[in-house]
Amino acid sequence: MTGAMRRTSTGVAIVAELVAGIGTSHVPAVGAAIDNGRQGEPYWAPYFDKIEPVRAWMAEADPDVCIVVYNDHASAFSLQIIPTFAIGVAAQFPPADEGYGPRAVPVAEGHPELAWHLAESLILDEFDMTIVNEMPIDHGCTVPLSVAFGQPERWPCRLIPICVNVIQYPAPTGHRCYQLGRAIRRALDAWPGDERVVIFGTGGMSHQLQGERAGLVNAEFDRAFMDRLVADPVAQAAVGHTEYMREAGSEGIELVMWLVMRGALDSDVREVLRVNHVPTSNTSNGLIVLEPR
Amino acid sequence: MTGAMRRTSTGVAIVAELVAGIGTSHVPAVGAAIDNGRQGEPYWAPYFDKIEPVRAWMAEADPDVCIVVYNDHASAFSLQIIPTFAIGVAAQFPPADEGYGPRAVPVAEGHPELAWHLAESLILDEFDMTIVNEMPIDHGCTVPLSVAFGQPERWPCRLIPICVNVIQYPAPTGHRCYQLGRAIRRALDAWPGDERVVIFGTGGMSHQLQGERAGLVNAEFDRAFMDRLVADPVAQAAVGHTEYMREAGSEGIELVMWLVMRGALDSDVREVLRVNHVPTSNTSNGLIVLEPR
Amino acid sequence: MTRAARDYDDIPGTYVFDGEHSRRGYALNMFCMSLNDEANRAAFAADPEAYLDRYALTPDQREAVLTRDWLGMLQLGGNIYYTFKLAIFDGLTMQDVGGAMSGMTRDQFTEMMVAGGRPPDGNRYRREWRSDTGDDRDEGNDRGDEEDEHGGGDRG
Amino acid sequence: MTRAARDYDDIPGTYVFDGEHSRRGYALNMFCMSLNDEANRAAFAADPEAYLDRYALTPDQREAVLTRDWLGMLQLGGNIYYTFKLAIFDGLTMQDVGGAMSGMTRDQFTEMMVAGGRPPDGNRYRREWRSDTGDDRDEGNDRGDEEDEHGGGDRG
Ligand SMILES: [Fe+3]
Ligand SMILES: [Fe+3]
Repeated sequence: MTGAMRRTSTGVAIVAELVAGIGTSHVPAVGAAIDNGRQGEPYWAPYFDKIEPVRAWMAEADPDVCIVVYNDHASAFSLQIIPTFAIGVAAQFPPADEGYGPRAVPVAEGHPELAWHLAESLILDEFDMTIVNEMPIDHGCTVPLSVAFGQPERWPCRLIPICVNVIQYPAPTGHRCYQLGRAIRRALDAWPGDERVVIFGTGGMSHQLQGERAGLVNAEFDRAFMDRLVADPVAQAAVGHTEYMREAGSEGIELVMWLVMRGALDSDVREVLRVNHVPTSNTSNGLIVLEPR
Repeated sequence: MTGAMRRTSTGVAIVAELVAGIGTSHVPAVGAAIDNGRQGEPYWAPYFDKIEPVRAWMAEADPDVCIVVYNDHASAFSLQIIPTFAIGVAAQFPPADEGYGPRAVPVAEGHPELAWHLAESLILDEFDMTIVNEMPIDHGCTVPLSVAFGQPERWPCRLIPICVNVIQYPAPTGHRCYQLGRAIRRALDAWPGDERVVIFGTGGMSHQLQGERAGLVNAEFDRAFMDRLVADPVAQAAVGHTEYMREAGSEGIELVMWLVMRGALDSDVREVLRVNHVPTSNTSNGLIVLEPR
Repeated sequence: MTRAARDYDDIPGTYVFDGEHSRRGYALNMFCMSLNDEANRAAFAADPEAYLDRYALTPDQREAVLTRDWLGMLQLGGNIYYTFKLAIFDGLTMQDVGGAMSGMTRDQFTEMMVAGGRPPDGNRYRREWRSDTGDDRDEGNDRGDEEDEHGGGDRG
Repeated sequence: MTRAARDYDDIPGTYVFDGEHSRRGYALNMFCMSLNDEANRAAFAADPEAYLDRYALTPDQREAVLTRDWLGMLQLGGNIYYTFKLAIFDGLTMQDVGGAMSGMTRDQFTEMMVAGGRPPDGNRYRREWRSDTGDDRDEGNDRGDEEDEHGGGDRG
């Protein structure tokens, strides 16, 4: 488990290694199905069968740190203060009470040194981060961990949560999210540690939870999004909010967070795994694993 | 009191008029001197004499809205959550209790419509604003209002507070602050109202409150800063944090907030008034009024 | 100031949570969020009216909360992530609430989702809803005229 | 991880509140900020030791608070905007605290300020303090060796 070697003017330096990027939905019902032992039920079994290879891939990848880009859903942040981009620098992140009591998942261990390095680098790189020292993590963060790691006693890696506002209009643009990913990569490339890092972009895929149009799913949009995410992320990053909302549902805007993940990878990536499943709860559920080439 | 006329392809539109930019220190002791009726004392009289023309200029300018760019000093925001750029969209902003009980100044009336317009515009313009719906305002905001307006029963204009983190290293770069100002201007130029707006950049000038080097003042730096702010703000915006801290004291970094104000003005400005006074409390106190040409 | 038109205004059956919407719903949403807290849930359960007095809801918002008018709450400034806290409090699921907002039973809604969800075709523009059926189902998200437009049949 | 060198490390007598410093001082600064609240000020006044138990200070930080070691608080992760809340609580001014941190009386410090403040010349680099006087006054901000270096005379 050593980091990447980077050739510098004075020789070779150890830097963090970005092992992979994962795009995944973060549907709360998936977390509830896991927590309540319903993974074998007819409604859920087909979905959990599909993600089995992802868990096998993760066990193999064995990252030291996961950077999880997600949105808080009225758990850590209220409307009183709405950060566009927030980064958690705490030593621990407890699961949030979202109204049911907290999920019975482990408290996540943070990586304050690397998180502060990211925060400082990103701000000097002209991203206007909000630095957060205490925050619970809600399903947006814990469900991707459950999808990736199942139900361990302790999460097998450290966590750096990055929250993106996608509830209060306007979310940051897809372009800005993609650029944030690139800046995260620059920061990782300057980190003198040997951590193996996986970055998650979460949310989506197409879904609309609200209004008379609730239940909208656009599988074709989702497929095209994944295709472009792999092959032409810059084009996908140019898509505006209204197109997401119209085509992928009002909550489909969460997909901009996958662009942060994509921006952190090299321009050329290898698609390792892809899962599509409709529905989990009211959502088109998708997952993709990308490795730098 | 009408806004500016802007020629568009379909004719002439009314937009907000940016009347002036003001750079000013926000020393708490100045607020205390006003609140406690000590303006005539030998220590204070020379300073308050110098700002008399500023108050006369403000009475003449009579803005509808003041955008005050300042930093919160452990009043509204703690280390729990540290926004780089926050904008207050509330209807009212009460004075904060900073440890003495709140200052006896009016509750400031906000301008939620324009503040939300700014927030939405800035985020779509790729500034990662934190939107704040409830916040008290501390001396960083109330002292500039007192300097400009004295002790009225009600503040004579509405307030949009914009908070910049300059306490937790790193503050946003001078360049980023300048660009934020330019984006604020673009947003004002797209606002279909006729408000007359003054923007304040506050903090500084040279001072160091902490450590064995407490009391540092660099009057030459302050003069050069003002000169470049007027004539070559792009060059001033390129100055890095360490130079501010070394030359203008660790708290002199607050001067980056003047660059937000400067960015909002036209590239060519007229210097209307300038005040320098050393000291107020432990700070080199400066004030400048700039009008677009 | 009148709010300028937005290019998302013509998405049917959708309440974009922009600044105007957020301002209107601030107290309503903050009430809903308070239900994250166990002690607050107990207080709300014990005396809903008294608990609601802690928040500056409009009479319409208060009524919508008390009658569990899920669509009405959205129309009065609610955001689904916040109002769903109240559904959690009631032991409801997203299918219950999705159905209630779109004029279906929970089972109908679940069936629609399992069959692939509500299709995008015919659901992109307000004019599609109008011309489709001859009725004005799209007025539910006309912010200026919110009364009695909650209806609308199964469009799955 | 060892913290990489920063270009501001050679500014003398200055504690840059970067991430490392902020992490060390989190509980200390949050304690200080709590004094913004009237009820907390009363509780702290009534029983300082019991009030401090609410915050996870290190023994050194606790001692620095109780002895009002203003420079020590900075060296242990304090930030002046936070620690000054404690000075406000004590009825002190920035001149009291500025003097205490730089080895002067309040009146000496005020006099220095009225005379134009501490000049930048000779105060930009740690090496200037060393070569200036032959002593090691600059070690006060050597983060690795914080003991007993608070001293330093009137450098106004
Ligand atoms: Fe989500
Ligand atoms: Fe300040």
